[in-house]
Amino acid sequence: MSIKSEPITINLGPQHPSTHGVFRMRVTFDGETIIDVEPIFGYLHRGSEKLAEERTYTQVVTLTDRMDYVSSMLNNQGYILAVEKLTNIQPEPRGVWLRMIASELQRIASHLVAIGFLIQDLGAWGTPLTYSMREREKILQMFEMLCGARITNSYMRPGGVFMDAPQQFWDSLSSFIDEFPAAVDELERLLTSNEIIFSRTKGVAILTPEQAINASITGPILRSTGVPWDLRKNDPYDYYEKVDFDIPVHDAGDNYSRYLLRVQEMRESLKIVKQCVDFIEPGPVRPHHDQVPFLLRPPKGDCYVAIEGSKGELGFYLVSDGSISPYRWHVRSSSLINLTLLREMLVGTLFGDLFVTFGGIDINMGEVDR
Amino acid sequence: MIGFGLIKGLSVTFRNLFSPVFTVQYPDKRVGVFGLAKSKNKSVFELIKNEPKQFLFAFIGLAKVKVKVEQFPRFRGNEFVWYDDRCTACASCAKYCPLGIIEIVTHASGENLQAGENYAIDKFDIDTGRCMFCGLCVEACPYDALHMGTDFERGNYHRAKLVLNKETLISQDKNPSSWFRPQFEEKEYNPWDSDLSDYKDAGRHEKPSYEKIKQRWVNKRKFNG
Amino acid sequence: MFEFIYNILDFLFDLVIKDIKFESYILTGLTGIIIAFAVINGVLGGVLALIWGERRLLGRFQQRTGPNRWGPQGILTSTADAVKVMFKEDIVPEEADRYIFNVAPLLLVIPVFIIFSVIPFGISLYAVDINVSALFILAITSISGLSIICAAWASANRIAIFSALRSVAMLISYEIPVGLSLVGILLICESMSVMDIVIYQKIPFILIQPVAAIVFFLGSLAEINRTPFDLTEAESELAAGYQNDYSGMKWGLFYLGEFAAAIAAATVFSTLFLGGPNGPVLPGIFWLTIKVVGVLFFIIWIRASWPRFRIDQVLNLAWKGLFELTLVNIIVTSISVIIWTDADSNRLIFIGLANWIFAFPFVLLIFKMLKTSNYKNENKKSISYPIGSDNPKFIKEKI
Amino acid sequence: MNEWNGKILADEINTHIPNSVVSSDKDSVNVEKEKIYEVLKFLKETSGFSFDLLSSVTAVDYIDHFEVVYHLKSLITLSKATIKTKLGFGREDQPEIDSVYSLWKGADFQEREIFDLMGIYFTNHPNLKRILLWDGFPGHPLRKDFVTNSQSIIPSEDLS
Repeated sequence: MSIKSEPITINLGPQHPSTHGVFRMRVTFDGETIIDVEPIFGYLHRGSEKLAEERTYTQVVTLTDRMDYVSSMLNNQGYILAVEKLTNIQPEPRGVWLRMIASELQRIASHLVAIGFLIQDLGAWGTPLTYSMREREKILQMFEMLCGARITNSYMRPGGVFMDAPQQFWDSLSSFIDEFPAAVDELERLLTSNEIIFSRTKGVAILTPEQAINASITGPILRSTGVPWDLRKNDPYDYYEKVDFDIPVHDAGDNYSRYLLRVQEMRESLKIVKQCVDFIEPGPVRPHHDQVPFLLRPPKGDCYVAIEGSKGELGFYLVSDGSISPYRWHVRSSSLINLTLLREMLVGTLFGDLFVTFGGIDINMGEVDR
Repeated sequence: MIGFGLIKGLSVTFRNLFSPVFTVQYPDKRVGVFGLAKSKNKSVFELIKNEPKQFLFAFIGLAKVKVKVEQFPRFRGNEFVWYDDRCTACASCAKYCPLGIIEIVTHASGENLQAGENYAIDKFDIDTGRCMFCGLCVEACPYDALHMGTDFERGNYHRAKLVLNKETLISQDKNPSSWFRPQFEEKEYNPWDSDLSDYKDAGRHEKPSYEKIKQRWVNKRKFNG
Repeated sequence: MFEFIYNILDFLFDLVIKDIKFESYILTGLTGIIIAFAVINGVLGGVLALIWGERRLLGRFQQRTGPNRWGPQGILTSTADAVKVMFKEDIVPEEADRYIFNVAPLLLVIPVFIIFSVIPFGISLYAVDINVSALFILAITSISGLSIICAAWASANRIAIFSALRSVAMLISYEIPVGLSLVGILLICESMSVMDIVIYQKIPFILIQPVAAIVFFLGSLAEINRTPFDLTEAESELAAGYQNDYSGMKWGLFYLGEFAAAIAAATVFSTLFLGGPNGPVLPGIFWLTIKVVGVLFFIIWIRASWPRFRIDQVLNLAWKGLFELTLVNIIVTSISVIIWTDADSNRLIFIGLANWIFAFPFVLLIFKMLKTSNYKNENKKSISYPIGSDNPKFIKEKI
Repeated sequence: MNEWNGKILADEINTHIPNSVVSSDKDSVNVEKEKIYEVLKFLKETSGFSFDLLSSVTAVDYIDHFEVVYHLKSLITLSKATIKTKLGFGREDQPEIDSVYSLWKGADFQEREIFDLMGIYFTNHPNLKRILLWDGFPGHPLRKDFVTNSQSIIPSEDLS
């Protein structure tokens, strides 16, 4: 027996509790089954790329903070690497180590947000979210010690970081390194073997590696399909060659593996932070401003630098015409491009899977719209 | 076994039921009898004896205590600290501001005709309503005249009132943050205890040697020379 | 309780006037009003306390404080909320069906209060004793589905329709296992009156009918739309579900109805399976309150810990899991009831043992069957993409 | 990961697809606009190159012409390369170029973004419409001749 049914179209967003910002989807349902999804965005478009054309190279750092506002240290890092490559600045070693510590801590914070909101979208009433926010709070406090701001850090400068870390930071970092594994264990005890999470995320929104690579999807989503592709290993920048870490890989390509991968990546990031603290040596954190002036004038040319952001390949394309401000600044935002296959992932699944998949992709509207 | 994961989850939340609260109540928090006594630096008996009304309030859970949010010396906050004695009106801060919100009007004073001292400031406005507290102006200031503030409670009903003008900047309390001021951090400076109303205490007041300038960029913690 | 109040009123009436024509009718009516007033206000107070308690407990589960501003320990928070809700603007959407839109909240609230009429708060403390009160409870709870679909249809909102259809699907599915789970108890007690069941419960039925208790508990969670079955108001999917377009006191009534339903479900569960007002030393009403609070604590605890199911899993659980479990329970219980017919004190123990031995393993079996294939937790290293398998051409040339 | 020297890559491309390379330098290869699809298809599908990941597509406005830049990566050969192409000389109103959507799906949103902000039309793109700005936005803001006038950027009506 079959029942004749009619498709129903629902507009989800821009104001919706779990679209992670001002994202809008026009979804067509047949009963509870999704038959079409059309993502619409641009509600948070601020024209960062145009703004950068009127700013000096150092001032653009403040714009990068506001792109992906849950991983601004990583944005800083990517942009600064691009400027350094364009201008041929040799960064100071201590500055680079501090940069790596900050960006790995930020990666942990970003993954905590991703996991917390993924489980929130699954319907757990805030408990995993508050537990992950509790840990993130410690990281944000360390950032406040480091650079006076919690979210819009503007910590890095061409050639290193703006100021050395205070003693307070090292103390709380060492206690964080000691305490964090236990917190992740607690989160995992609560979530990883939970049968409800398990049955809702396993086998949902499966991507194959070929599909993912063809759609330029990178980061944890690509790694969850079984491709060990991590720019920190495959195209090392800063001092990632010197530290020892693993790339967690899953081959299921579903929401559960995306969740589990992020948990494992947090542990790996902590491992990197630990090694950085061991490797770091006293010295200047930034070249003297005889070598790197406030107003940088890079030679004519262009460069593209990509780093492994918390959501995938975060690329910065800079074109210089020899003046004090970039001629063109383009951001290859991983959040935007990871959404390419949203329709393919969602069609055929149920309403309940929609926001879970969405949380599993882990986008940030600030970076999607820029 | 099925359900084991669910039961494990229940055990985690149950354990956290008895663990301490990690959130912060702001701007004040409710306290009990012991909390109130502790905040007043008295024993509970003294409290009963001296302030029975307060004690009763605390007993039924109605007493409030002001809370100071934990901040760190580098906090980039509102209430910019500016020393007009230090300022030479070079307008580096205005040039460095990404948003162009610092407005400086000067005129040649005709006095003190050494370099950097012959300008008088007519106007020094910071439009904090549009400020994003990146701290680049402070980084640019060559004479340590401008500092980030440490306050953040500057909510207002009018945008015009958010503009810090010269008079406000001179008259307001001076609790500068140590953002980009390594000389403060050397002295284990704490913005909320120290008094820095005198410009001589804030920053360098003699021409620094090259070594000193170099140290400004250099790590102090583990630096061995 | 009825006779007690009736007699007092009769006495008072006799003091003032004598020989009224319809004295017995007036007295009956007045007595009913007094009892209804007491019960409804008790439940309303309970709802306020529950809202506060739930928010506070959830806060503690999440290492937060929870509401603590209004009154000592924030106990007046829900009162303040209630006052706020009353004074809020009442918006009716333009395309809404006004009449049904206004009636729907009432349809949710009234049946919940009716349930309390048959609950015995003490051994002789009850409003009415219907001889089919177990059936009555089942029948009355189903009305809430009507209210939800009325609200959704009247507000002309697609998201609300989704929510209502989910709710109805769940209600229809879970009515059957919930109804059938009571059959075992009815077989043992040979009565459909809740009063008889309570009196018969020397040992709480949760120990004698474990399978029925599990099914009934999960079923009532589904019927009151609580985690993990809160699909009607799945906040992350449907925003507020069927009450999306409601505001002001109408929304307040939905809120009230939901929490009253939670109290009702907890009360029914503790009456039928935890022995109700039975207990040593203290009067019955205390025991009932303690049991209800315990069940509510468990419900809140679940809410703090678990995510929600998907709609297909919810329906699968009802039809492929709980329904079979109730059938097994009925078979085992009826056989054991036939074997141990004499009403001696050991009868309940034997029936309980039979249930634990023959019926309870099926719970594990059914849940095992429902479970999806196990996911390997370890870090798989099987790489399905030929990464780095070829050399770029320029390197070949160099070599 | 190795970076292709632009000169070597240009020779390789030129031997297989004659007259396709305009110029080349150390970092990048400048390709004829008409042959861009052919060249990229060759780079994607030939072993020894196998650029299977389109890292980024972007466009730059050089006032007298536009330049579309493709950053390619190969997971198979672990190498990367930059391909550029110039188009729209003399400020054409609607500069056109072949879309690479059929080669890499990842080009979908990026090409739409370029169309939206830079005004370059991608032929054969299945869904070429504005992505960040609303339909009916006047002009393309990342062009150097775009005038930011507060009047011009008030949305008349959100049509979608």
